[in-house]
Amino acid sequence: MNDKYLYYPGCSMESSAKAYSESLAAICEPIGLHLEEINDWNCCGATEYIGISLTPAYSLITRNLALASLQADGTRTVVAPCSACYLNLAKADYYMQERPILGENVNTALAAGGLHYDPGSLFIRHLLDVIINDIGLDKVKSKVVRPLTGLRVAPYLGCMVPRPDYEHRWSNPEYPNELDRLLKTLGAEVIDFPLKTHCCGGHMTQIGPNTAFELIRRLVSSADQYRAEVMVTLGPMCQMNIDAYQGEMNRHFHTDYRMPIIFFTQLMGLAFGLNAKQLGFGRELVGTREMLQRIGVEAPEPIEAVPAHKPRMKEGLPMPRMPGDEEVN
Amino acid sequence: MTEQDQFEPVIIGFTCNWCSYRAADLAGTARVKYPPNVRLIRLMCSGRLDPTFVMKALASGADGVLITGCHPGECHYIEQNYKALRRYQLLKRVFAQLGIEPQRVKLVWASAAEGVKLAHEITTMVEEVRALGPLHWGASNGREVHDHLPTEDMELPEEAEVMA
Amino acid sequence: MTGPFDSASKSPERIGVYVCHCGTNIAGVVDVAEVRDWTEKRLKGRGVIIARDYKFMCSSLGQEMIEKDIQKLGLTRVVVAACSPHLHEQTFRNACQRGGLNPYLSELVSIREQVSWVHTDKHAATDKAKAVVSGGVERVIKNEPLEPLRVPINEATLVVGGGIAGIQAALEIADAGFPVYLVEREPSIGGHMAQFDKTFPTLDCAACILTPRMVSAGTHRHITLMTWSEVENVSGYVGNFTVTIRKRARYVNTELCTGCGICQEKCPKKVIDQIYEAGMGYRKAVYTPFPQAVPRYPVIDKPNCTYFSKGTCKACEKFCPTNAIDFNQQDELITVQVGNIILATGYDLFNARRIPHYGYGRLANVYTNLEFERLSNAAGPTNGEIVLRDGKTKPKSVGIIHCVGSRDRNYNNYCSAICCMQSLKFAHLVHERTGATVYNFYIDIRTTAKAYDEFYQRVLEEGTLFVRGRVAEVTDAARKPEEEGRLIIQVEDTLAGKQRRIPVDMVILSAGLEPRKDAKETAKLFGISCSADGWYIEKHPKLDPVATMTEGIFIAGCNTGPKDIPNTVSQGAAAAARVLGRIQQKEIFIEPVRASVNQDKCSGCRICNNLCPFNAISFIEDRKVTEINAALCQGCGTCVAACPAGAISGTVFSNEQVLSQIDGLLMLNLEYMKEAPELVAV
Amino acid sequence: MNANGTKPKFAMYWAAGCGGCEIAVLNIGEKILDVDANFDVVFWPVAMDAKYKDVEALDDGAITLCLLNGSIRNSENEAIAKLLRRKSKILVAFGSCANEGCIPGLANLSSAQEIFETAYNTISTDNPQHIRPQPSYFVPEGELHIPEFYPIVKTLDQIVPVDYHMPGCPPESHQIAAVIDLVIKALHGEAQLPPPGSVIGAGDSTVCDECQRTRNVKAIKQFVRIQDVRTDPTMCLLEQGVPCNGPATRSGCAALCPQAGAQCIGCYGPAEGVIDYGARLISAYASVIDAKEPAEIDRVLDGLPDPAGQFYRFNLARSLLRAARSAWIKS
Amino acid sequence: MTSEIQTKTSFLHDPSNPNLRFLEEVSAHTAGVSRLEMCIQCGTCGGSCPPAADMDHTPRMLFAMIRAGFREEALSSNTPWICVSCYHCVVRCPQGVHIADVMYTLKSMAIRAKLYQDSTAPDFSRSFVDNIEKYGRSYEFGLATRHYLKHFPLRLPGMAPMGFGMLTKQRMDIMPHKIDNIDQLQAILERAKEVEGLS
Repeated sequence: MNDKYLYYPGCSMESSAKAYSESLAAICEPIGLHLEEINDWNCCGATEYIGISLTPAYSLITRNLALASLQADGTRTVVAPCSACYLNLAKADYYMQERPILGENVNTALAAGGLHYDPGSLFIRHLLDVIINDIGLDKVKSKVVRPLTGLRVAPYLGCMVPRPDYEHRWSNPEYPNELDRLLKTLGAEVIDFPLKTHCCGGHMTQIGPNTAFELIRRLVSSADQYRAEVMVTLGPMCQMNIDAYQGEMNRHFHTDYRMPIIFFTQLMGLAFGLNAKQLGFGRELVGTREMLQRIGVEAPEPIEAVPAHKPRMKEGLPMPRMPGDEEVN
Repeated sequence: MTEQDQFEPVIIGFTCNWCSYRAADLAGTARVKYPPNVRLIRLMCSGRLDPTFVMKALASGADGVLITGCHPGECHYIEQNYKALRRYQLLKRVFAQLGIEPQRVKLVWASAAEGVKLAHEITTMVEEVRALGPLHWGASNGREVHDHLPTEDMELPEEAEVMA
Repeated sequence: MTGPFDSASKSPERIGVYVCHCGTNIAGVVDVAEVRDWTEKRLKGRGVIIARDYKFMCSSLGQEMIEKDIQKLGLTRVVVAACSPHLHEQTFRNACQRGGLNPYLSELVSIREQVSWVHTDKHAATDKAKAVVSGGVERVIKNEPLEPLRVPINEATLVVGGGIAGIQAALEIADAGFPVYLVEREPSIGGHMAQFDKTFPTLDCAACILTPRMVSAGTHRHITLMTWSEVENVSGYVGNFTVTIRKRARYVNTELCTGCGICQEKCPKKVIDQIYEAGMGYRKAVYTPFPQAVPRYPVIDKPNCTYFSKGTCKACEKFCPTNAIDFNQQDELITVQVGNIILATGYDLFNARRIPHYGYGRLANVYTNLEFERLSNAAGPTNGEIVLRDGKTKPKSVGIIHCVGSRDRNYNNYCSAICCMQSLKFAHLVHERTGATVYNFYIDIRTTAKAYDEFYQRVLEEGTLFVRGRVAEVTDAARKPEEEGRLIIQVEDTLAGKQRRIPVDMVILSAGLEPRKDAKETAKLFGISCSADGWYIEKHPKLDPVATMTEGIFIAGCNTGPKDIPNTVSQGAAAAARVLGRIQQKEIFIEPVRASVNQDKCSGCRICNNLCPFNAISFIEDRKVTEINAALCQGCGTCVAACPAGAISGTVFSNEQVLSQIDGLLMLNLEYMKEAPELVAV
Repeated sequence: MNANGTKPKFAMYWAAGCGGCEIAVLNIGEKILDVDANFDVVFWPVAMDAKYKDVEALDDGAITLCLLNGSIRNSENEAIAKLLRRKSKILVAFGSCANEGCIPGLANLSSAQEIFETAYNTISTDNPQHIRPQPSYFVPEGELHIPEFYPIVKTLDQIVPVDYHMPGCPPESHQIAAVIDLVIKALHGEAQLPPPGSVIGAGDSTVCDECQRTRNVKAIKQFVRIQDVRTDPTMCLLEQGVPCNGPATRSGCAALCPQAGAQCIGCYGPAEGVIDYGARLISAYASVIDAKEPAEIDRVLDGLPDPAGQFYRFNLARSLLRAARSAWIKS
Repeated sequence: MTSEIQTKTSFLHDPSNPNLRFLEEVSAHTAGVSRLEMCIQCGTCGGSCPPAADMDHTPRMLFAMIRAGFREEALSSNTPWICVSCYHCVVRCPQGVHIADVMYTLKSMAIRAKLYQDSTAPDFSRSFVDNIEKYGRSYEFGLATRHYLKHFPLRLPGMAPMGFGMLTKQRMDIMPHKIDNIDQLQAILERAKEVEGLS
């Protein structure tokens, strides 16, 4: 049996969720997780493409699965760390079976690129699922050298990992206990966070900020009511919304929350005794200094602006030159 | 079966007295339509189904055989439909070796409430078998098996008596 | 080594074929006259001497036609082509009998349900009708004259389950003067009804109407009550079952015990009562579940008893005035002979924990319906005080959620039937006892029985607020100050078309009804059939709702599906009536669909030996042959099909009958193969 | 010895078969002398020289007893079968081939073309021009004929009416001896012949009846091949997972194979009144398999690599379906 | 299973009914089996929906409209655009309706019918997809900046610190990534669009 996993990072891991990929890279070795990145994978289309078209959207997603099956040799599991990517891949695989016509159409499209995918031939799983069920908490526990004793964490999974859960991989679609169990294993004090799978607003931060800000507020304030010191998540979009838009949200509601949110892999790294910088700490906008001090970890130097990329305008952001921009400036 | 040119398959269906036969009745009372190509035989239970019956039907000119029974776990005789299932799976293997296409012999679970499902299954099967064409199981052989069936010449003596 | 029958021969039978128009039901699609003519002409060679068609064969005139022909033309076989055998098989068998022909020498073939009603092409339908008729003719030739089986009936009856259904059934039979064994798993009979406070819609107190019944069941001279007992084994068949019952050790000598209750006072061990008090109250390690328990003597709950676990205490023994405590008591196995069995095994409650977003088990003040029954019960843990878990605070607002785990394909698809009325009852009780604001959250209000909707009206008048919408979630995550520290019910008010968040102090979940956890094992034990989800299957859902496929075993109450008390009671009575009918007959007639072994051909290979779920097949060691007990045999025919030596044959569905029917059914088809034009063009 | 002082005539013919039946007859020891003593052997290619024309020369019904073994594979078999039928009073389908096709009958799993491919075109055959047998062939001396090869192997009674059936591959010698005794007695009016069409030289029940192994209720978890396991000599083989055909096979051989430690392979054919031998076994085996889930059932069935061979080794030509589709389809 | 068959057979056999035609159209364009016809209007979806407050219609109402054949109204509702794909409704729906996917369907149908009121969301999706089709990867920076500039110019100053933060923390790249075999992807998407009947 081949013990490698096919790895689909997804776009965010290379940009907004660098901390996630850095920390993941750091913990793979200790827990003996072998990830093999799918060659030349493409974006899964997030929640956008499927809102515009059917076959193209699903072909876009399935190209990755087709590529993965080329690399499979022995292994059948594709691991995605990003919630949206995980769901899209799982969804394509599931619906191509439920509606065979979709499967046919998608494969007709893939054929144009000389690719093919047999729905059901791969298992699409989320990183956390693999760590809990394949690696196992005993293994994780054995690597803990710096228990996060006393750190009050709010486990936050967001929506798209536990739901809709076509393959019933999670203990419950509303109150899954997997993340809680992992964090407890790391020695943290895990609060019974009622909104652990509620919504962060998803892409609404882009298209309907007011809607999004309300959803973010609910999460942050509830976590705050439960006196959580940090929220721990497993989805780049969730992290980005709650971290990057928290300030804006505060302005909107005239509140002053400072609820840091980090990736579970970062906490694992800390518990394994790895240093904070290597785990991507410092990339968050809502600082984690206090939280780190609570467990006696030296916070890394905040990452400084890269001169080369200094903004050219005084306010607002530089506009990249792109076709079709005429109407904007 | 009017046009000689269009092939109309004949399918013998075996039903269980408690589920699938009632399902057929239900399809009737609900006026659900399905093609007339299927002719049903009532057994007490799918467990009564002797593989001989299936072979007999195919050897005697049927183009397909539909076996039906209660859903697993709902057999009116507790668990006899599992025996039917096992016989079916073994029978299919033998038929495969004899070159009988899998679509020609089917097992379908239908509860007494599933008239629509049964009708649906029948419709699908008729189409599949129609697509396969006639089975023509050793046409010559067919005659032998049916020698006892009435033909014009068999009636002649009777007529003769009448006339005499 | 030719076929099952000598295929060359012509049938010696004199067969009459009768094709029914059923008004236009058949004649509208099938050319009945054509079928008649064809049959008479083509099947003459098979012994058909007369074929007739008639408007309504099932009418008295139609039946007389058959009787006359049997007498005048000396018919030896009869085929009727009409509706489904499930409708009129008996009718035409009786006709034959009246005509002096053995009823089993007739066949009813369906050209209505299976032809005219499901096909549109008249020509094809007519052809199929011919095939069906010829199938019937071929089959009937192989029919054998049979007599229904007679089985004597033992007068005693076993009733399993001491809930209201079982009590009712037991009393009905006992009052008629026949012995009844009433077996109950718990220490007392009474069932769920004994846990309730009021009963809808009349609101009379459950205890007041139930207790008298319990008492008369406990004292009836014809009823042998066995509580704290379970059926362990069942063998035999209708009229003559042998049942083994495990009477678990009570550790109380019921001869000596007076039920004074001192032992319960003195017992130092408090235990949370998960059964009767639904986890809301306490009992002792030696206990009777409730004051009006029948029988009145207690049981010692071994796992929780200090003496049994630590070896010391014996407080009960010390204080018992009649020395009735007996720590050395052992389980007893009691064997009884009965003629009929009634299963009234009841239901379990849906486990509300399975819906975490309703908060049960996580949020203190979310209650289940059973918990609330105890809470509101005057004899309950709070003496009927409706309070929050803290045991003192009265709720100011209460939300009652319908359809919890019911009408939901994630849990149970079906409607639990009682929740609407139960929730309305709760609304009334809360309103009456606390004056709190009450919300009912429902998908549909189903108040279909007598005086039910009137009760709904009454609850409306009392000012209960109804929100049409299935509750999305119950949460303690407050968004606004007024939500702080309360339970927020989030729901779409589908009539207002808006999402609402309604803060309340207490939530009551109307959890649905489910089959008993062990329903399937019980079904297997008694040899009855049981749907995939665990409800018992009636012989006929409409026409025979309390009988099962297994002769002599009847079902009553919630084990066939959710029911309210009136329906449960009537089912108990109905089952009893069926049993009494049987007992009065002294013996019963059973369809002679049976298997039998030709022992000259049986080689004792024992393939068939474990195929029979009714244990009808046994192996005679000394003669090395198998035999089948006709009374146990239910006629499924599985062994007939399985016998490798062809030594087992089955009546009514014999190989010869089925194989001939196949020939008959395929004849038309063969005619086409021979391309007989006069048949093709009709 | 009958009225006109001539002995009743005896004939034996070997159609498509291995010849084992002939050996079995010779194997009846000194009984063979009774045959000679009581019969005038007019036609028996194995034992004596005789020409078809001699047989044709006889009056119809002149032969009193004719044992015909072998199945009908080609036109010659058919011609001789019809000839002997005409000339014989009592025609006995002798041995498995004549009764149910036996091993030659397994050819019915393939089309004539496939059979020729195997026979005339394998690595072991050196046949560069792909020559196939020609029914008629011209040589300078004139036209040569060889019998026509039929697409399907038939049993004797599928060609001509048969008086008695004597199963077995080959029939047990003691059974043969008994039958011959009986016929001789009958000739001397000392015994009654069984009604025409009946099976002779065998029992009415199945092999288990004569098998000494202990049998219990059956629940088969897996099928094993006998060469792969060490079986308990006292226990029913089927219960040990060895696919034994005994339960469905006509008795008469004294359970020869099971007693010798091998499973019954069914050479005595089906029990009295059984229409399709294989169907009985399929139904019986499947009934006692201990599995409920389709996948699990398949796992068990995988233990029977060649079901058709298992259930129809001797019986295919006599079974309801008689041949594979490819053999039926006229090319 | 049976229910599927029943419902399918029941309405597929009735092409005459225009209302059902719209329902079928929606189902046909939905990825999985929509099961829309099974909705019992219980409101679990509307109750569960986090942003329900901002919606013109609750999902339940939308489904009623679809069944009633109110094409225009349904496609011009903002509801699908507010949907945050949290799947609460999907897992809670007692009838197993694929609600979230129906929302996607409605969006794409609205775009084709040009029936959406506010162009913000469609534009966002569009430009997001443009990037994918051009590079094979998403391009947050270009996307966010263009999008905000176009739709929330007034918010930009407020957003600036965040965007700036994202930049300086190297969580946004100025330049887009491009996959190696972009031609293959584009070929696939082209064919897909043909299948879909988009080109």
